[in-house]
Amino acid sequence: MPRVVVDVLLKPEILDPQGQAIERALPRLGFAGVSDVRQGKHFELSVDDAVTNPEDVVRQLADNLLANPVIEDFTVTVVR
Amino acid sequence: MPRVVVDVLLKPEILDPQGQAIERALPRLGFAGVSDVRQGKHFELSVDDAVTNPEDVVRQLADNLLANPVIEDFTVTVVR
Amino acid sequence: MQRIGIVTFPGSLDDHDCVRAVIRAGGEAVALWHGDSDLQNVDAIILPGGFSYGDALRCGSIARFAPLMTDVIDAAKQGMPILGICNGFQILCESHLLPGVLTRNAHLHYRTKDQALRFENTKTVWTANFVDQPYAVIPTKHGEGRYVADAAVLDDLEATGRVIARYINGNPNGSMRDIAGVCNEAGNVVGLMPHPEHAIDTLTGPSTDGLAFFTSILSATAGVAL
Amino acid sequence: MSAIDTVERAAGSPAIDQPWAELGLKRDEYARIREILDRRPTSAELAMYSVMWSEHCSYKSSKVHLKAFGDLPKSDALLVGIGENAGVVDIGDGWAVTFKIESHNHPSFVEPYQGAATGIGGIVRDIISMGARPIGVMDPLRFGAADAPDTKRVLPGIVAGISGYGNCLGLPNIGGETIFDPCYSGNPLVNALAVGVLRHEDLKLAKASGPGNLVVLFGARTGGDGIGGVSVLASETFGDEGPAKRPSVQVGDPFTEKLLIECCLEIFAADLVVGIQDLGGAGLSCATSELASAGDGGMHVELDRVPLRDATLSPEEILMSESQERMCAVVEPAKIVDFLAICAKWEVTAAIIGEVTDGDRLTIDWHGERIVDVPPRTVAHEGPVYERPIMRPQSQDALNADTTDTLPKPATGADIRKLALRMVATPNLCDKSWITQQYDHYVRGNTILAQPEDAGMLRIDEQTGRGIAISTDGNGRFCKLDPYVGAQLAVAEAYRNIAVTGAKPLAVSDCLNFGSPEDAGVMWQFQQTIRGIADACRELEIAVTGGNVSFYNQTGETAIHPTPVIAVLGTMDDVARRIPMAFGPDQTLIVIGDTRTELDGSEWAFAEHGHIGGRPPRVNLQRERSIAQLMTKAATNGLVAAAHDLADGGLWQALVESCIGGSVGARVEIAPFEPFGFLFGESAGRLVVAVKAGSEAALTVECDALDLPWIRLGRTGGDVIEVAGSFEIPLTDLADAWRATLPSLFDTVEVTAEAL
Ligand SMILES: Nc1ncnc2c1ncn2[C@@H]1O[C@H](COP(=O)(O)OP(=O)(O)O)[C@@H](O)[C@H]1O
Ligand SMILES: [Mg+2]
Repeated sequence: MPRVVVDVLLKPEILDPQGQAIERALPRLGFAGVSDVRQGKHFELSVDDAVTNPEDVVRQLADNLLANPVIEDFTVTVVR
Repeated sequence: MPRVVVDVLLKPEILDPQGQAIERALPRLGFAGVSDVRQGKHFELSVDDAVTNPEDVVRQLADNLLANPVIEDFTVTVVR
Repeated sequence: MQRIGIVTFPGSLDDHDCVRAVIRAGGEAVALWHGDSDLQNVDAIILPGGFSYGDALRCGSIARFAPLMTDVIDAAKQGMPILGICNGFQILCESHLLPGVLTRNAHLHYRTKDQALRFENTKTVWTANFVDQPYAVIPTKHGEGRYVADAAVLDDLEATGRVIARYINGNPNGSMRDIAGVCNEAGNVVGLMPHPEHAIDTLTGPSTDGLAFFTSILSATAGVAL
Repeated sequence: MSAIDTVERAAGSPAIDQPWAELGLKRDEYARIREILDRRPTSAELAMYSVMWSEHCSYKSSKVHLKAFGDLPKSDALLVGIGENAGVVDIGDGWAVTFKIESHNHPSFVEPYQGAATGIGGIVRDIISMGARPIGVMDPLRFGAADAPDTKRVLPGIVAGISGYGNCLGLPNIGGETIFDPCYSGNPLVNALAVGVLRHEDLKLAKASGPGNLVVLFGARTGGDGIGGVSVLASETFGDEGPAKRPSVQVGDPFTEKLLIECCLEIFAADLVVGIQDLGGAGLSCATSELASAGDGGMHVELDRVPLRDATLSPEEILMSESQERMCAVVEPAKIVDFLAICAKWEVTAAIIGEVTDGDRLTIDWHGERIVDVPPRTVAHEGPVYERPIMRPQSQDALNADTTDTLPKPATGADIRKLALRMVATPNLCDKSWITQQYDHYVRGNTILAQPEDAGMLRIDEQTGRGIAISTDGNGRFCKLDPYVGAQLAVAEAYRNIAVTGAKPLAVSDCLNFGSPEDAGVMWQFQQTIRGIADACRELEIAVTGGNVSFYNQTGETAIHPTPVIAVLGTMDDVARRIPMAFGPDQTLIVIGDTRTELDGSEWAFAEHGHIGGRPPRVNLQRERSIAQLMTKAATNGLVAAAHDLADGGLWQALVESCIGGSVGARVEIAPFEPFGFLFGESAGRLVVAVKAGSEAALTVECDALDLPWIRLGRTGGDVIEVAGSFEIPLTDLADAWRATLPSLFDTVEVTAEAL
């Protein structure tokens, strides 16, 4: 069964309060060299062997459900 | 500046209520061939060129802040 | 008596409170079940607050696909009055019945607060009775209520008077332009983050200001029911 | 897979070495198991006995002491007492209420968010299993010093976990406590209370009766949650490669629990169960053995029918798993179709895993092979009982001798003024909104009073206005100074917090948080505490309905303060008559009760001098009863506009809270009393009430009739609090100081992984 990864990120123009909270924490934690943090979601899922075009199916799933196109972009990767 | 990705997932043996809720909704949406959904977090961040070992630094950051090592695993990938 | 349908999804919480508010206002509350495909001849529909599907993925994103939502979306397009409160508002946005999206509060916490509001559109079927008293105190309680849309959408909402209410005396979640609620172009579909059903009695809430939502819809649909 | 350790195999191989010590059993406990079974236990049986005979499940160190509660006079209000999942009290009109408080201390230290979340989940399931609809939660919390790194690590996650789980269940959070003391550093106390309501006829009990009836497991699938200890057994079963990794932390799924609540209520309404039991600590081992033990027959279970989340689990692990959000019901065969249909409606997984049998054994099979065959009572109810050594610590005398008499005290009005501003801002006395605004107290629309009121109050019946009030209290410092008196003070304070709202105190649940029972000094504290609670309840005529014991709250040799957290439940005939704590303008303030200069163990001594020593304030339980009588009457007849109990921080704190609550100042005259002791002493049995100016007499007449001392304190109005002849402070300055503490401590805590 192919395992597929979907990564969802807020569009660059949308405020990311979690990313910002992390950024604010960095200097204090001693990670001064890290910047421009964005937080999104990461999904891993299995697709039945019977499905001929796993990537397309998952892309559709991402577009319909896993991401909200109003604010988010996504990438789909078949890992194996 | 290298861009680094951190993906955080609940350890496999830990219950993933979010992934479970998504999985249960799939048949209704016509995605019957998709199973074993796990939801995690995806971070993208930039590391200063001055930092000699970006991957190590980010790994430390992930261990300290981005992931909760009690229940989560993570991977770090330098993308460029 | 007008029939106001209140939908229960798995994880809905404030459905009972909406029932109480409808009855208090003098209407008949009709329980609608997410898994059915029957709107039971109601005159208007409320999608209540709560954590449908445990807020998995994004709030409202899974409830949107409930069988009953197909009927709700069709009815909305034909002009049926629909009110989405909190999680209901999130479901309406996810269903694209309302523009924009509700995201994680800027301060990252769930917050309960007696919130001051100003009603700016008192022409909708849900807000008409705010016309003489546009200021209200109604509880907010949510972790993901920060209204987000792109600038063009926000400009359009403002230009067409579709921002029905704004937060005043402090924005509880970082919502863009202090938006607490919006409506669709036709004005029949309204989404609101605060909970009017928790402001119908000073014994249990900060005010009785929320009752106006329920009396508004009953007056608006009175003609229809005759 | 290597061979299963069957009963037959166990009978034939008596000499095999078993890991009883690793599982926490003592040598003689293991010997007793062999004696009961007349052979060595199978590994599954060993797993069951070891977990059921643990301190947590068997109460082996506390049982002999808890008997004191059973010896209390029977109360008519008590429908179900100690021993069931939760006690049930009659509140009139055919309504009954069940409530219970429980600890989830250690899991919350290890993983704050999930530990606290599953604490709420667990106590709510106890309430459901009585046949009740859960209607509210409370969360008494204790942390180390507010600015300690460990507190910053655990507090935000614990609060977020309670909020995340409780809010998602749709249960209003109506109160709790937040107390900081270095003694809890490394041992935060996360106690969780849930309350539910039912009609008398809907009462359910945890028992398996009626041979042929089916045993159904429903709710979440079973995973390897919380079975750390039993992996020694699994490693034997699995041979060389060892078991797969087992999570040490349980993750809660409030959405599944919400469905489980609605599913159970629909099942109860259709009268489809004979008995029901939640799965908590010790999972299926506990549920099956307790159901069978309480029933009139035996039980047979086919363990391979349990729906699994992780297919690699061994039978021992399935028996021990503490996966959350599961329930076990006994259902007549004729009703099973309806039962399963309701589960399907709510998308709740359900499986028939066994049946009630004629015999008196609990038998469990794994793929057709018998792996358990035991008398269930020996597992569930006849575990070991210890009379642990008890000794009053030698240091106790020195502690009691070290009073606050020698501590420097403010002398001038200016000094007291500065102190007054500092005191309202101490972590223990400051505004707790940073925490409580993360909780939903509105949901269900029946919350009459919630934080920051003295007690939470819920409406039960919308027609009649009948309701209940609950408060939790427990002052660990007083208990440290004198555990007997401290426990009585805790009961008295919770009782008084009910009384000041106008409700009538009725019943008690308690959570006893202590150090190691193997320490004779701790056992002395424990014994004294129980006596204190029992004697107080006897004198107050309130029933103890149940509770929970949490031992081993200690770091190295150092135990936490003995910390009984007492929850008192009261009834209110008509919630519209509740008495809130906020003052209004133009009211006369009256202090009821005796004020002595009692500063030992006070918040002043602790906050200003880091001092704990001397003797706790005196208790006068008859006084507390009179106060309750007065306030019930005051509520019924509308004699007072507001009331607030005097406790931590003394009169000054109560005055400030009630003034801030009503956004109104006050002018008070305390001469001839000496201001410092009068304002900051913590004498028990006191309250401040506000009455409409001019109608004091109606109240004071009642006070006199009840022999309750009272003084006229002053009058509300303006926007400063003025202590005549001593000092005055603008209300806004007080409110700012009071509100700033928790945000400045915890808003600056950088995000943690749980918040992302
Ligand atoms: N963790 C908490 N959760 C909910 N409510 C809390 C919590 N901590 C404190 N509170 C509320 O804050 C108020 C003040 O607490 P406290 O001073 O302990 O009350 P009291 O002295 O009357 O027992 C009370 O209403 C209490 O219920
Ligand atoms: Mg109090």
